[in-house]
Amino acid sequence: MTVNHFVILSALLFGIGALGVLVRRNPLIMFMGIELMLNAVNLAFVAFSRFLQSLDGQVFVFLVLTVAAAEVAVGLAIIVALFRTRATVDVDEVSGLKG
Amino acid sequence: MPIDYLPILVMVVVVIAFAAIALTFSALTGPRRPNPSKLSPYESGMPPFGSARRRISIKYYLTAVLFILFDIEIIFFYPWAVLFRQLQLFGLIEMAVFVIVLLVGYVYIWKKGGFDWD
Amino acid sequence: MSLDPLVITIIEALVKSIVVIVGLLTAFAYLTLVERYVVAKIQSRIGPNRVGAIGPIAVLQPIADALKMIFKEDIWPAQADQVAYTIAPGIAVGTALVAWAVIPLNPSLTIAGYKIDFYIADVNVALLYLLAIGSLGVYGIVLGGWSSNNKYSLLGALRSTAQMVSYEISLGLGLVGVLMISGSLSLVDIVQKQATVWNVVWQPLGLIVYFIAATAEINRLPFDLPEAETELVAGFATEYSSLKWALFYMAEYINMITISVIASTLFLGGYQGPFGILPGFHWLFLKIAFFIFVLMWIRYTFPRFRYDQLMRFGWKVLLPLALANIFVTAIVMVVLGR
Amino acid sequence: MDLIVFYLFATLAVIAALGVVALRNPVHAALCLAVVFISLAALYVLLSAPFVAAAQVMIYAGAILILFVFVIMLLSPGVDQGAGALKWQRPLAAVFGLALAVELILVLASAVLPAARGQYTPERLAQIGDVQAIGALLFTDFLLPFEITSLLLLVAMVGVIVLAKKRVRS
Repeated sequence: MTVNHFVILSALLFGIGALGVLVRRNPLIMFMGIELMLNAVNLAFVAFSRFLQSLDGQVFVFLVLTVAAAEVAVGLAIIVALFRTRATVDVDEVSGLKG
Repeated sequence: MPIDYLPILVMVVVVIAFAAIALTFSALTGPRRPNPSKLSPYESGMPPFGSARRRISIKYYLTAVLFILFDIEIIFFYPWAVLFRQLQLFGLIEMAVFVIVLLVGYVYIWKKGGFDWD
Repeated sequence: MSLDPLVITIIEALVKSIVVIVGLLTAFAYLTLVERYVVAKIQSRIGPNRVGAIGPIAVLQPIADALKMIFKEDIWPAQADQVAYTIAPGIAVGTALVAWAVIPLNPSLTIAGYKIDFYIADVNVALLYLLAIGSLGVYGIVLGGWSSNNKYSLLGALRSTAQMVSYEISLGLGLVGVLMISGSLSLVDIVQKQATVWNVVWQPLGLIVYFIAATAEINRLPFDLPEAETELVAGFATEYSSLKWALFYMAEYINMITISVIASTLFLGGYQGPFGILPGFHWLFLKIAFFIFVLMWIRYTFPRFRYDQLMRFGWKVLLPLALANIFVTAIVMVVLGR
Repeated sequence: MDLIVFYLFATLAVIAALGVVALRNPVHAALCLAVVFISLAALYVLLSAPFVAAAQVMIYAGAILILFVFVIMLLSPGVDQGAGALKWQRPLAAVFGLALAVELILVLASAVLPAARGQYTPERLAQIGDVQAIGALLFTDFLLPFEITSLLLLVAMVGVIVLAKKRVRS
């Protein structure tokens, strides 16, 4: 069990998350892709923290958690507000900036 | 893997096995006599109308959001509580600052009626 | 012949897990019987009397109930989401059982040179583990309600989820006072530190906040709006039948035992009893029985909350109370210089 | 033993992650995401970070994902229809996504990790308790970021109320 195992897994998950954001048109699933990418980064943080024997990486994870929570709260609020004005959840339909 | 956590993994496996056996058993035993009205959604004997997958009130969403934002607090409170004997007054001030900032938000939500279920 | 220590650990955990699960299932079966007798007494009725009134034959009642459950028809609603519909009861009962991995039931014993610990795992994040498992319990209900394709189920599941998450914060914060006193998250440590004085002496408010929040968390009356037989026809479980329904029912009763054992462990000294009489497990059993009796008593004494009252109580009363408890504890500890 | 556990949960995580991207029904995608989160929590335990693991399950699986499920039920009762405006976007996106993963793997796998120089070996962590160790860092060295997270949460609270309460007022 080396750091490479975890780092490669992290890269794979990040790639899959990015793929989800690019491929899907449903903003909720795109958002899930972003969560996947954040988690991949967290995994790398914890892996480096373990193999460098320093706890800074783990503390970062907690800060990332907070940021993710705030981001999800506001991001989903925007999606909900968008849905109320446009009655759609397809991002391609929402191309104009002025709502 | 830290050896302390191995038993938990074992227990999780046992519990999953138990649930799987119970659910399979449930499908195998007992009679099977389906008919359309038995399989339709139960609405106190009336014929069901409309779909059950309807849109729900925004209040549920708001509650879940507020839950997330306050749940983070718990994550920070636990290490603080465990260390409190060492941190003493310094710890108290640190956490007071943290909580006071959040209390501003709490009061704002309260005033805007975010906790009322109308 | 000597075995690898790893193999020994796995076998030991396997045996203990099976013992704990079987024990909990038995406890669940008889708890349903006890509850029916208690409620009959409170309401001046006779209670279950077909299998046999109170006495040796009455112990057969749960077995009769179980057989009935198993041989009922398992109904799959036509428009249900099959995957979610099947796994939801599994998740509900699974999370209820897994929580028991970290709970110490008795002081460690040494028999024939072999040390036996009466817990499955002693980890230093035990309390967070319990909270994390508890927060997963929501999935069983929300998936069960959503997948049934029934309006009552969905409404019940949503109400339940909103209620559980609202009270989860107070539940988590109610325990912080105990942590400040114990300085540890391991339940084994917390119990051992209560050898002389139980935590409830310093944390009476913490216990009250925890117990109210936990009652709401497991959807017991007066917080049983998700099921509310009279308005939501059993809420999230409306469409369920046979063993699947039994699993939900099982989860509910095991959760009752779980919150009682957590309250006993954190606030009433767990297996520690005064005067050194009676072995530890008996004390724990008595404490659990006490909390469960209180739960039943509350259930048949109080009317149900209205939903808006319920949400308002959780956010506007219990949450500030939990925070106040933490800060009062902190100030007292700083002033006393401990 | 460690490797077996690693491969078990790594496989689970990757399969579930693919499920998130591929499944049509948003609730199923959310369930898969829950499996990813829990597998990652198991991997964190493997990395001697049980506190992070518990926080991961509590916040991600127990809170953030519940919110996702609520919003799915709030918005889209149906199934994602898929067909985007531009048909060629999909394969192209797949190519780019895979290229990104390969590139990241190459870069990260070729980088050389400096020798471990921190003081927190897994043994020492187990001895002082990792909640205690992280707390000690969080409330001293990382005090400023910790206090700032409260501001972040405050801003999020205000933002959510402003966005969600708009209709009630007008």
